[in-house]
Amino acid sequence: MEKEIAGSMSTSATDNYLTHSRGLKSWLFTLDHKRIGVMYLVSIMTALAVGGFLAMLIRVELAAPGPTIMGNNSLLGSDPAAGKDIYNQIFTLHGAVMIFLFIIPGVPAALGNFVLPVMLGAKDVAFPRLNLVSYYLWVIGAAFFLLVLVSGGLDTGWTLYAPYSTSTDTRVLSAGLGVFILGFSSIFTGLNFIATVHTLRPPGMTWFKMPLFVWALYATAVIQVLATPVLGITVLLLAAELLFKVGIFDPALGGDPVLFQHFFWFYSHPAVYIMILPAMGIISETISVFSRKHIFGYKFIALSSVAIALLGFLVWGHHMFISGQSPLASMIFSALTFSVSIPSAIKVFNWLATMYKGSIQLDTPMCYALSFILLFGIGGLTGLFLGALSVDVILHDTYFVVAHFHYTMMGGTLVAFLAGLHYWWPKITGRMFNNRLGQIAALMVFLSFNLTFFPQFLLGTRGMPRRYFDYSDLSKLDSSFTLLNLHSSVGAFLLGGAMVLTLSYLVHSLFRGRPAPANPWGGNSLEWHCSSPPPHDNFASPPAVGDPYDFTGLEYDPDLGGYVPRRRSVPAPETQPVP
Amino acid sequence: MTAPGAIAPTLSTASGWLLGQAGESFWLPPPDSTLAGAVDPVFYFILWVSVFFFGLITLLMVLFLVRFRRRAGIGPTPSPSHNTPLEVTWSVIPLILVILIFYFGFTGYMDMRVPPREAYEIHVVAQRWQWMFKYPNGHVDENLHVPVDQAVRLIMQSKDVIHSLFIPDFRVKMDVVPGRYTKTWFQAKEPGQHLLLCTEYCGTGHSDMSATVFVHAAGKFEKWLADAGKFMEDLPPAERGELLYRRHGCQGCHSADGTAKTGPSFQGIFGQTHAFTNAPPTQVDENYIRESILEPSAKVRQGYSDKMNSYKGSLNDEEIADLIEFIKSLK
Amino acid sequence: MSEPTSSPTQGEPAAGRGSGPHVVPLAVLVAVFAALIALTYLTVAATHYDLGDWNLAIAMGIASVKALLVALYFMHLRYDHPLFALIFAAGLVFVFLFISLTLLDTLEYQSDTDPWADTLTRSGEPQTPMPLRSGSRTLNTNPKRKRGELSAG
Amino acid sequence: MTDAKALPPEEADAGHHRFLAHHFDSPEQQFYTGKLGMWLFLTTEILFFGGLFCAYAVYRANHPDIFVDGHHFLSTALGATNTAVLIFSSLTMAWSVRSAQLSRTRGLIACLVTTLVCAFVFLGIKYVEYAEKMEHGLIPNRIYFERLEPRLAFEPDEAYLREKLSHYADPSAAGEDLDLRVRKVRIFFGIYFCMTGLHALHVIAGIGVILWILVRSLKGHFSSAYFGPVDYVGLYWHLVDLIWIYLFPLLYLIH
Repeated sequence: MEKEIAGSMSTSATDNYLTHSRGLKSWLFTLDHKRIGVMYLVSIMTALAVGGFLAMLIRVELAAPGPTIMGNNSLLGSDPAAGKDIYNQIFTLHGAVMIFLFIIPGVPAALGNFVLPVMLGAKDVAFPRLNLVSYYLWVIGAAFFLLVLVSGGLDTGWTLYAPYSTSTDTRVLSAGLGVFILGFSSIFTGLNFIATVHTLRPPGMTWFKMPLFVWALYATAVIQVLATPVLGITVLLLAAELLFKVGIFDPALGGDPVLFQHFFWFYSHPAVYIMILPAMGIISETISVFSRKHIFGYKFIALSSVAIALLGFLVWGHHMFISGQSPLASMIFSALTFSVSIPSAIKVFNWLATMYKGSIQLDTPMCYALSFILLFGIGGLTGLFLGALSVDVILHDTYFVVAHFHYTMMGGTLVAFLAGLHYWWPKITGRMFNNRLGQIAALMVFLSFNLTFFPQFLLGTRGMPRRYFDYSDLSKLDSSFTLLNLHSSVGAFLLGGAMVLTLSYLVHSLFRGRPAPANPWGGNSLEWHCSSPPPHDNFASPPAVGDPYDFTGLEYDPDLGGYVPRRRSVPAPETQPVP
Repeated sequence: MTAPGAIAPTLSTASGWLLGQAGESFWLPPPDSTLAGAVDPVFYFILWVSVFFFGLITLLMVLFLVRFRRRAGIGPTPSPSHNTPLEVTWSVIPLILVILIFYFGFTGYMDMRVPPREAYEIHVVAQRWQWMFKYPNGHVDENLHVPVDQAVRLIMQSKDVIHSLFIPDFRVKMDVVPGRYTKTWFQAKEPGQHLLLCTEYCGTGHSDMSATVFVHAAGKFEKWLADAGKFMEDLPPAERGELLYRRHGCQGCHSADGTAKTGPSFQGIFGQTHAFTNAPPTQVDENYIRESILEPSAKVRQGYSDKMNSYKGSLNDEEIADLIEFIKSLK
Repeated sequence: MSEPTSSPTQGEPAAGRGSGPHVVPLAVLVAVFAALIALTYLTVAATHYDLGDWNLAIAMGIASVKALLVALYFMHLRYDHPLFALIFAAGLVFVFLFISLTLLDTLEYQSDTDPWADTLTRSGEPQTPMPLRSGSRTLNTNPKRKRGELSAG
Repeated sequence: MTDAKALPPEEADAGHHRFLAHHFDSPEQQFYTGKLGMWLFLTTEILFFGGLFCAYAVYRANHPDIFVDGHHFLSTALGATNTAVLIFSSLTMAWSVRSAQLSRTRGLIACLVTTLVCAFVFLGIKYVEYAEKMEHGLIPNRIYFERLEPRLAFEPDEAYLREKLSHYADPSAAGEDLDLRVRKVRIFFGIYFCMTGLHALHVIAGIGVILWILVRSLKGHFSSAYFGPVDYVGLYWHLVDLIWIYLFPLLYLIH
């Protein structure tokens, strides 16, 4: 590998990480963080497509009360009981695929892997081999999920609650093994990022000169390293329970099902911040760049990421207010839960303050960033309902919760992922996508997302429990349940359409897109200082480090279609392109 | 970008209003128990706080987008990139609000968890996928009957996996956990009927696991309970068996019409000979049915798994005889 | 080893603090080993005395002293960059939080649980475990549902 | 690369060029990064075992009697011997790091071999303990398949448990009958098997990595200029020791 790299070093100046070496093997065994990032990107987007397809099936089933496509045909269950089992397996796999295969690795392992070392000015991550191992662990974990899918499914819900999971006939053991392996994939990514940030910063790159995306990834990595092992031991104990009935969670043997929930949420609540923190990092980057303004309150944003990461460990019990947890513990967890809302609020206000007196251009990444603020705003504010003890009693395990976490996970993380994907797309592929189509798709995503999930808040407050195959009992009393569900299903299809549109113009840009300039958006963090796509080693010599949010040294070059360093040293008003 | 930001949620909300649900109960179901007082005001307080802040965020965003959109020849205006008093302000105001929310939520929650001393006790047994309500006189019912204006305390247990008892109109929800007792309480305000649902995912029939709550007018509840105790004596055995079949949740797994569910259907089963995974082929007769009810794992039918709970202690000999008559009657 | 010269990151040394990796003297290693063996003997000996709750506290105290010795000397924490000790401590702090909050909750609701009770296992049916307000007859009777009557009432 | 001045030039040179990865500027940076990575990994291990300790704490706090009953079935002598063996192996491991730092290859090899021997002795004693329990079904003793997935049979010999427990007074004040104690003590063996089994797996993994650095030492890879892997493996091995230091009193020494 090393020799091969050394041999091809002497190619032309257009040499980049994509053209650096050729052939399938040069990709599959690559140690280059950029190529691993691209492999992750392709893989997790495949997982997103699978999870999205399953979501469509769920929404079709729920479009009307009673069996619609499941339980009345030979393909998806010939009788209602079979249809219900299939529905249960589909929502389980939708959750498991989206969470373990897409959202958790989504931003850190795919975009983070590509961008973090370049942003820092490093040649690679600290442990390139471990990075590749972590990718293949993801692949093996995904293979286990596939095995589950073809060999009997899984119907426990992604939460794997005992004792249901120890009494079902479906493939809990294989799924558990998959989750265990994916957990280690995530741990290794986190470990790698922490070590990279600590040791591979070039001279001048002090902690408070790091871009906020790096801060967010660092905080995420801390959670990955500290929380994910508990997921490992949880599924291991679940496996022990299944394998030889050890009796830790099974009440029939003296175990305690509520203990399982403590174990599960000790990981899975911090995991929520694994999903959302890197997304917030992307938003901090894009808001600042597209407003041409220095990010407001840099230190507050940076430190609030760390605060969220640490406080996030202390709130897991808010998933258990009505699960038999003691009122004392519920009180403690509720109080701590509200403390996490403060750093999140700080971030939102700082983003808005960044836009103040800026020069805002609504390119596609900015469109996504703004919809992130609104959608995450709704997601965060509805979290207040669920954190308040008495209100949680009626909302727990209803569609209100479903809507809440889709607003944060999907309206938050997925939308930010799309913002980041579009923002770094020219850097990753070296091609520009069609900005107009991008803006249209972003608008479609925003509108259809709200159409899909806002009705679910109402379904929830009015009493529709989650994980319901059939809501006939409810719709008989109140026809609005049918109408709201139908809204949601229509929205889901529009959302699916927007995603297909996004995929098609992005793929189109790979072949027909205009070659990207080094700095199409005018960012000042280090990844915009190297060519698009970056060369194999990122930087020949350690780059000069400045303030990543100081844009005064850049000006737009219409010939190039991108930003270049300002030629005169005298500060002059920036001339901006009219969108 | 901005207009949709404001319009989309409004559209959704508007469509909700158009469903004829406008008025007091647009968000929440009718407040039919005294516990609504612990929930609804907190809910609306948070709702208005949220609406205010969401409106503020949207307003500022739209304002900045219009005012500071990129125009040729005009760059960003220099302004400070940090302001500590401002940061402290927008940290402290939300902090005060969330402390208030926590306090309201907490006090309401304590009201919901602590029943008054003089509460009427009903035992609830949950199993896949059936609720059973046991009354002090020993009567067992598949629906929940309660007196109006009287605190009712539910003591709940599960025979298999975790379930959750949810009565939206009463603002009551509590998980039913195997291996322990969980408790909740409520006091209904008006006579009437309400829906009771399961909100903890419990498998195939999760969405079917509902029951009806009947709130009896003052004085009627006692009469109902006394009648309930006598009703069955007058029925022929097969009909008694059918009632037991429904009440003890048999129909959750065993159909009476030939459909295979989690367990074999009862239709025509009597007199047939079946193969077992752990026993020689046996004819379905009285002894076999009795054994299957009391020790389900002794003979596990081919093609089905060993999932049934034992009914030892919950069905007496006469009741088993009634059930056998019922199964015989299903030709 | 010599002084590290051009540290690539400011503020964070490339190799430990001060001069290169510290070599622990053999005498220190052997002394730590002897102490560990002595403490093992002590902890076994302590179980011969009935000290009530103190038995567990003493056993855990001795184990923690042993763990500290291993971490400080065998694992070089005493000589290495404090960041490593911080990482190690962070792990311990979160384990402590996990155990203490979980324990706090499970102890609190313990009185409601009844594991091992035959009444709650698969092999038996729950048998009205708590005293009911009125007498309990085992008669299972019930009228057909009378929705009409209820809505009227 | 001025850091090489205290070393014999050829050794320092070899260290730099053979084992310095392309993205590091200096061996110090590489060593520090590796050690940081190792400490992060050890932290994940602590959290990983932390889950088991949590399960242990919850059960012991809620059912102390089970643990008193259960510990009668373990041999304190064997446990203490294993503790001593592991502590000794930790000493030799620390010593091997010292030898590598001082470029004493023969000492390094001798220490690593001793550590390996200790690891095998530990597993041997563990095997003796397990074999005795397997005989009575106190820990899983057989694999079978159910619905094509493997299962382990964990069927304690109740007659044996009853016979042994009848010699000891009921540790809970409740005066429970022997049958209930027999059923309850099962959970002790479940936890015992999970904790010591997972620890034993870590010992086996430790043997693997020690073998790997032993092979590399035989090839003469390590010297004062490059000894990172020995140090990292040493840290891992000490953590395995450290966990056992807690497991021993928690499982064997219950009063």
